[in-house]
Amino acid sequence: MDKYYVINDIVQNFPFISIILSLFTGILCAAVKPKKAMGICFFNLIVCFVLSLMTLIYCINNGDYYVYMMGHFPAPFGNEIRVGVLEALMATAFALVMLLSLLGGLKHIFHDVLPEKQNYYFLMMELLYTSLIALIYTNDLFTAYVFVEINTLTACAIVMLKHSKETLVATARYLMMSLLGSGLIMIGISILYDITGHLLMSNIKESVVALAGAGQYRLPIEVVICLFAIGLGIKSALYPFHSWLPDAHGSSTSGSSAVLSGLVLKAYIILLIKMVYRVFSIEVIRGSKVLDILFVLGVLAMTIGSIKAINSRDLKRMIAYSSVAQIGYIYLGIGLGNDAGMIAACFQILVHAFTKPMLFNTAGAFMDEAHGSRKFKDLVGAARKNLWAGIGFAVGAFSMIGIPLFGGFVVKYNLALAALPTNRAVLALIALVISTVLNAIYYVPALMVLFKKTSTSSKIKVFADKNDVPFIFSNGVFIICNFVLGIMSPFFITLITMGLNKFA
Amino acid sequence: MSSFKEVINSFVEGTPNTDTVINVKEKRTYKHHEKSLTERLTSMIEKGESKGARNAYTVIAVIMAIVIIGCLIYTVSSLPPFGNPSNPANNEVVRKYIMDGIADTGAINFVAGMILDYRAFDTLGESTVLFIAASAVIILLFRKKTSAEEKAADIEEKIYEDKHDVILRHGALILVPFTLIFGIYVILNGHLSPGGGFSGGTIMGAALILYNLAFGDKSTKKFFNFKVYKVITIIALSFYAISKTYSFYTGANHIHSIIPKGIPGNLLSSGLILPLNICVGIVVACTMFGFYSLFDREEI
Amino acid sequence: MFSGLINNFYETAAIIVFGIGFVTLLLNRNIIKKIIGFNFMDTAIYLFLASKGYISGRMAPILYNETTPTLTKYINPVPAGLVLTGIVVSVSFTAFFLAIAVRLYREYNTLDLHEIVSMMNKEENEE
Amino acid sequence: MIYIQYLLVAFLVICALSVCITNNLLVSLIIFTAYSLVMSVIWLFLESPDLAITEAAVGAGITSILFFITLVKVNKMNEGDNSNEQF
Repeated sequence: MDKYYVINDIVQNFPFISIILSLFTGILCAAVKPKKAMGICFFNLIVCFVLSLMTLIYCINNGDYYVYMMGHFPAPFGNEIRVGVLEALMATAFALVMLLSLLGGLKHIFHDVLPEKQNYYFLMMELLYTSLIALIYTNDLFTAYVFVEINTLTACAIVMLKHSKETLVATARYLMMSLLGSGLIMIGISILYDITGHLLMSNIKESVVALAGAGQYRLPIEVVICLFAIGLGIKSALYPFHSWLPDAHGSSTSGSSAVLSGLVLKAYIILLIKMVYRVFSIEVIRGSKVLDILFVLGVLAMTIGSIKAINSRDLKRMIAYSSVAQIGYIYLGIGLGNDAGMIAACFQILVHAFTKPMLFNTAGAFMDEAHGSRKFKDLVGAARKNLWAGIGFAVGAFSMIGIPLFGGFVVKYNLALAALPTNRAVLALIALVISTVLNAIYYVPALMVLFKKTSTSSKIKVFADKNDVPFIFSNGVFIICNFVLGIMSPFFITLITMGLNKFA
Repeated sequence: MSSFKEVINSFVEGTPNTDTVINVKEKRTYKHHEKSLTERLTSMIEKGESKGARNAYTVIAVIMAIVIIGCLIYTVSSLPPFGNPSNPANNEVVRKYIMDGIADTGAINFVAGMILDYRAFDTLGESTVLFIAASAVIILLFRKKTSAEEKAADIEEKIYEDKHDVILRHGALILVPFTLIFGIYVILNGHLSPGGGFSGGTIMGAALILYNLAFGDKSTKKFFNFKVYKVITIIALSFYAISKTYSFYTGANHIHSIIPKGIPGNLLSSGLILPLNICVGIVVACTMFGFYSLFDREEI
Repeated sequence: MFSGLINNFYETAAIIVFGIGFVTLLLNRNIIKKIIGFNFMDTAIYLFLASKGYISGRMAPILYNETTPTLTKYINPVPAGLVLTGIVVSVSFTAFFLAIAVRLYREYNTLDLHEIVSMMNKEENEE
Repeated sequence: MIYIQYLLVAFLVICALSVCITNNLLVSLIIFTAYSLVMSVIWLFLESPDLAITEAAVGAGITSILFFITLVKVNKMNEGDNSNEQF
């Protein structure tokens, strides 16, 4: 038997247990009262966080990946999941971010969602988490497709759970674009199955490398790569396909916005990175033109997303457009085509996953001060009324702009370093500089508006809303995490490098 | 009778031929009909909206779609030929599924063996998709009726009952039992013959819908309401999840599973496939009827 | 190229229907039409996938008239299983999308998505 | 036999095209139902009875019922003109 199949430690079962546990508890949420559903959801997320952390430590100590069979049959006959350092790191981070986002948005969830439907909110969140970790861990393309669909459905559901007209329209557009993306992914899987005869990533990779070496089916492979890139690009709001994002992320309740921008987009990108390494192999990808396309689209996203953010008069829409720009950084890193770029992209996934939810949650707190309005003109001086949220927003904004000490700076520095040896160095550096300037152009005025002295809020009366303890807690942890990511970045980059090395 | 020209006009412009087909009541408005091309043009001119950006978007989208389709068609021409036994897809995986399928899973229907045993994780996800969709539709459409509304519904039901079609009722009386039994047959024989939980469950759901149409809500509610729906669905899905957890866990840790395979070809055979098919069938039947019921009157 | 298309006529037709569905989903303004387009798109993919499993002259993958299976007697069961999963996924999405359509109609009294979006924008500007 | 299959496949494409062209929703739904039924026949030709039975039950059955009931519902709302009712 292959050494990767041997299970000799109880820790190796934990990824599987966390997937099944979230699925099972998610289903149970349909039957209980909202408060109990909330309890189940938090319990599950904490358990999953601990389990993933133990898996991560195990993987670091072990230094290698292992494969867990889902059933009695090894690959290529049955399903399996694959656990390595990168997967465990992402699962841990995702559990933490989801927990904190839900805590931060808890007040709004109970305010925005109709009382009899609140338990469904937690149901959707749990199943969303299930699909996220299943997408991270899976080693099988068709399983990935099924969980992509679960992800789409639950993501749409948490948008529309806020009871308003606006979210319905946003959901319809989001669903439409997602379905287009799923269709393209599915047809890509079909063609790939036809020319390789496998659905499991490792086996497909063997076949693809052999086919590429023999020069067979060159066109189908190229087309399939493009289909996956477009399909996952639509779902992760890559620049020309981003039209659904501002509405969906801007109009939903703040906890949903946080999870959607912080985690849902990232899961698709992680799937894309897995495909690059584990389905097509990086050599075949480098031989095709898709990396150039992703690079150019990434650069466009970085600039145009920021310009759109400058033009918006609405705090949450501004943050949503900023997501488009930040997703551009990730695609820029992938498009560079070297390992350093990929590592920077993975680190950007982590940084953005910890920063954007904090921004959305603090935006929700500001909106409370302005009686639910998201417009900048109503939000003048809001940070003075809720200073703790103001500090959180400032930390997030500094990280997004790229000030040293924060994660955003490390990302930009690493991207620049990765771009230098390539032939795209000039374009990449120019794009990084322009985008940094643009980021500053919209985040600094936003901060100035939020901290402006007004007649009603000249003095800082309250440090934070005393009634909203979960938010105070989650904001604090988010701030700490941002500093940790910025200061201890070498440690995380080492982990990502370890994981990516085992990918290839 | 309208002239031929009018018929053609109505076909082109999308307004239905009101004189011949539709009665007077439905003549008034057709808001739910898609606007015809001419209507759209006139409204566009009247409103004076600048549609430049939107038109550019449309053109780009069409070009993108055409490029994708062209590439795909070009790809299809170079794919392995249709129906050829030596295609790459017919490899050792298929060989294992067919040659060892009966020994491994105990199912004579290799497709059932594949989806519920070899690749059961996908199928678990798929049942979850159905459950999530049902929950999402409940979120969107379910509402508790006030007592006044309930009374109104009662009155409507009574009026409706009087008008009940004799043919429909008698037809349903004959059809519903047979359809239900056929659905149960398809579910129970999922591992022996074509079909299985999904198709059988859908057939049962269709039978329930027919029953509801013919005999009204009250008689349906006697045995199927929201509580029943919730309890049945959650129990079935939980059983599914737990039994699959057992089989995944034993599989991954190389522990021998205690579930007997039975004699292939018998009804009680093939290990977990039969119970899982029943679970899936129950979930699907409830969900399908739930969809219908939620769309029809916003409750189950 | 042309002989390849004729030979793979199921796949060709599937791709054409996929394209029609794709364009309908993307460009048609009416939500119900969009959903029909989505269904066309999905069934086209399933047709594509199912035709990949067919082997001429063989029969459905259910044991027939023998006790131990012969490999050369049955077609490939994998695509059928995948399509079975896919059909259920697409019916779930259809129900979800239709429910959204009903709610949108209740709020805006139209099924035209463009009109709905412009109505929403107008409301937002009035605020 | 192959010519019947050509015919059926051509029917699929024609159905899809005509749904794209027609403006009447009811007509397009009926065409869609016919499309699903033909699809299930094609799956019998492709030796996949599992799919045929599922498509006949799901595609031509439940999905069409859902579509029609949505249309009826929308029509009813239009008649009753209770569009502002909250729930």
